[in-house]
Amino acid sequence: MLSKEEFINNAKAGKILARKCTKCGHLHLVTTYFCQNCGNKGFENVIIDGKGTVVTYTIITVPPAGYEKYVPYAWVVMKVDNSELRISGFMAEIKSPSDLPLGTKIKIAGHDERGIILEKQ
Amino acid sequence: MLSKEEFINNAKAGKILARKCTKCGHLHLVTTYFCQNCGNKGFENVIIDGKGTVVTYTIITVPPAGYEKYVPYAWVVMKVDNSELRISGFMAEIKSPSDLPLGTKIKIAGHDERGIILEKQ
Amino acid sequence: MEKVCVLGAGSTKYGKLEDSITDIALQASVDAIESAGIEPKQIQAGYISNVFGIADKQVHLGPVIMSDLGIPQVPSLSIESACGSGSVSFREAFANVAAGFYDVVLATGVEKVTHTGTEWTTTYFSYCSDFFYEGGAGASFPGLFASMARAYLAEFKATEEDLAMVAVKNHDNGLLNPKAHLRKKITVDDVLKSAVVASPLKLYDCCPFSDGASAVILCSEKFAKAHSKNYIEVIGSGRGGSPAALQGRDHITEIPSTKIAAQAAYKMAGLTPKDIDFAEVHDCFTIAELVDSEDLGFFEKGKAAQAVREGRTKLNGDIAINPSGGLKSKGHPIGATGIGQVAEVFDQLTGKAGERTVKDAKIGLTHNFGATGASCAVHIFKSV
Amino acid sequence: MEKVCVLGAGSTKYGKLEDSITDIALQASVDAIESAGIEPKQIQAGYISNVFGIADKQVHLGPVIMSDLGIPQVPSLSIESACGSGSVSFREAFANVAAGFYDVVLATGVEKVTHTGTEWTTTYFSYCSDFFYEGGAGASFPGLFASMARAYLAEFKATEEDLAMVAVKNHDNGLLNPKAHLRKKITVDDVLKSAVVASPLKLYDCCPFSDGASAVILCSEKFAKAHSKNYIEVIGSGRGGSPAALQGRDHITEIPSTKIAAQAAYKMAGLTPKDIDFAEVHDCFTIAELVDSEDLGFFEKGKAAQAVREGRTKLNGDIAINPSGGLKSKGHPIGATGIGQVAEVFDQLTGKAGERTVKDAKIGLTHNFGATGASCAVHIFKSV
Ligand SMILES: [Zn+2]
Ligand SMILES: [Zn+2]
Repeated sequence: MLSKEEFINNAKAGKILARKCTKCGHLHLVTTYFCQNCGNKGFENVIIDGKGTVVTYTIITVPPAGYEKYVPYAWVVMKVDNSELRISGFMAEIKSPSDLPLGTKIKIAGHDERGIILEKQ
Repeated sequence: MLSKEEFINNAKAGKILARKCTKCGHLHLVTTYFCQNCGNKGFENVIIDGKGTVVTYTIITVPPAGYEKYVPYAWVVMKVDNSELRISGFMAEIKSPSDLPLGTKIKIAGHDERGIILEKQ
Repeated sequence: MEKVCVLGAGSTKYGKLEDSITDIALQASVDAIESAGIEPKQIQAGYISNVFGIADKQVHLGPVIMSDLGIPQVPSLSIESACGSGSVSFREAFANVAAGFYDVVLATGVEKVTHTGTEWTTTYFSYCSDFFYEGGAGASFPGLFASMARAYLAEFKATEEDLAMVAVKNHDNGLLNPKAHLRKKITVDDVLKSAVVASPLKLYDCCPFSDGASAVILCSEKFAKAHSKNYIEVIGSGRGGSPAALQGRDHITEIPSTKIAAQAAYKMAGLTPKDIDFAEVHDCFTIAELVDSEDLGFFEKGKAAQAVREGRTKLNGDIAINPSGGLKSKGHPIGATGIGQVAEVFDQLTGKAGERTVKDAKIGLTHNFGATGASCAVHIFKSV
Repeated sequence: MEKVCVLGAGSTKYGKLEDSITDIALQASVDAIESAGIEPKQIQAGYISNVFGIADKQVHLGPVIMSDLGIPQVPSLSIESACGSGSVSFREAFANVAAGFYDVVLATGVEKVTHTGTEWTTTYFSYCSDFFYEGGAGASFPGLFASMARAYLAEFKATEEDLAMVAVKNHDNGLLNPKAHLRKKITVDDVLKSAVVASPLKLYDCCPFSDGASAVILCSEKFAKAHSKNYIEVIGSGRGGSPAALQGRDHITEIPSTKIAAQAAYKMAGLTPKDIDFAEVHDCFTIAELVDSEDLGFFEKGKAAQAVREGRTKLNGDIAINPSGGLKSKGHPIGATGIGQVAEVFDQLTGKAGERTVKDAKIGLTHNFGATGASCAVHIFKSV
């Protein structure tokens, strides 16, 4: 089983460590144990480019503990380019919806105590 | 419904605020809503003397948070005199089993952040 | 399979409560027992729903509750499914009575968190999300639903005013509910001008953090018939799941678990959405009520905002949604909410809902989910 | 009522684990699925048992587990009954399959707390007691069981050496269990000389705080027969309750919930204690195993210490108690323990227990309680 650590190391390099079903080709995040599409347990690791577009997001002003100093920040769901995969993460410095129209091109820029870090391309 | 506050105030005065079933006379602690003996919901308050004898106890050396400064201390189950009621609480300054033979006469001596405080008569 | 009935219901007021978690759970339980006209000794099992007992230093709540009801020998357990704990616990209680394991059971939901403050609750509640991807990247629950809201508004050309109208309607209903947490008439303008919590959601788009407890007595139809005329029947029950994280869902503006649970409940009841007279749905945020009422089949996808604008979900509309005031106004003690919804249906269908009665209602539905709908249960009830 | 079978079982190692709570829950679940030879899509519901998900920042575990198994649509829930969570969750899973609501379900128990340290666990675990009277007056769990121990030793003229012999026996068994937490041969002297935790209990009288997960697949007999030869039957199931606080019990040296649960399970199975070949019992502390084995009817009241001295509960004795090593040596990840016991019975009755196999065993019993036995479930299993 791949560890989340490797996933995180890839995120730090702007990449997504994903798991591709050896039977049907469906892509999953690294936390998946069986193919959601066909039930197969065999996966091959694929490393894909952490680039995509904004599906939706929020700008958080009342944060959970530990995030006070980042307010306001965005939490964003990104659709990964050339795949059906979506991945969410933290995006700093977003103050108003006009800063981040839906569809904006963004990318994975790291991983730290805030989780996956996204930023504009 | 009687509040735990009144129970605590009575404990501070060395008394037990108990609830006596109006139907069968069974005694309960103040946290009871129906008679355990007959299912009746009617109780009258009775205030009984917080004196009794040690049923069993332990001397705690690995305490929960907040109790470090009291170690070693005893947690004691007391049978209340002239009743079937038992009540448990905190007892300071018990270092060895020889300090507290089973059957020792004890009494409620208060209530504070440590819960019900018991001491030897 | 036995038919299952609800024989009694009780609730504390929802809001900021002073009493301990066990005390409020007991108050609701005693109310339900007295409402049912039974004695505690007739209860054969206790189903407790609760999420954050740790906040008031009491987990393993069942035995404390059973002991204080004078029936310590009766088995109990606690069920957690985040904000959907109550309905899932009700479902387990239902399944056990339906199977004939028990004739009479108590289902009590409780939560006591307001004393911990907003940071504690925001933080601990975020542990109910898929924490590695969501809470662990700074997403609060308002933030997750705000993300659904932004996608919904964009996809269906709805507006923040539409969201606000849900809050206004539910506050109007809550004003008629003596046990509601936020009993206060509000306007669309009040909502729009309230502080932003997680854009586009504002404070008045969000349900409050509440303390509170609700309890119901479930029993076999045989027991109910022999005992009372004052009961309702459970005619449908369904559960479902969704990808835990929003990123795992193909359509972020619908909740798969609701659809699965509803389909199962409708099938069991032999009914369609048109047959439902009123529904208590999970409106933790205004956006959720729009999504829910579409997922439950009351309106076509994307049409719920229009239905709200037209007043169709008001107390006197085609289908009253959240006559109790919903989570938004009645309040959301997360472990109690699903049981409180059943208590509302019981009150509605047995003539105890007072001013907020939905006229001529015969069929009520409850819909309650956990987190962003990762887990969900739907139940359908019929008056007798 | 359908007959219910256990079709597969899996466990992580118990101990101090590095992986997250969801990862270890998934590892055990995958093991159980593969042991059963089924595909995840055949699973119709997930029953998760867990107490302190907050310790690893993940509550609402079910949907995360189901999603990562590739079956996000499948409903799930979490069940808590303190240290007895696993057996109570198993009971709910059993009840739902017996009633015909589901054909195949996954029951996964998990706990991950060791990273929080002894003070955190001692403190949070004390919230499982009747906190107003016990935890809130400085009673830790070792302290509560120590109080039972002091009463027991006095009433039945047993000794601290007798308690130590329970620990020695369970460590001997655990040495043969590759997944046990404390795999170390110990002597009576080691126990007596270990540090006092809560007199008269010493460190080696206490089970460790463990991380770990166990999972089993339950299914209808029809499904089992069509699918495999490698399954066991659930032939008895019972639950019970006790006064939550020790002070509420007439006899502090017995646990009412065990007696009630056992009586129900024996009745359902049509068996008596003499018919049981081996038992996994709740030995959170050495004293508990003595009390349990009397409450379960294996020995007369007050005679368990003698039975241990005579070796009657060893792997090759009249009735092997805790062949797995028990909570004492195998470890006690509190949400997983009850499921882990079932996994042990599965391994024993399907020839997978290796060196610790109880010879010619056909009938196994599991006994698991919460806190000081305020809640309890007992199950009886038969090989096929
Ligand atoms: Zn596949
Ligand atoms: Zn009475």
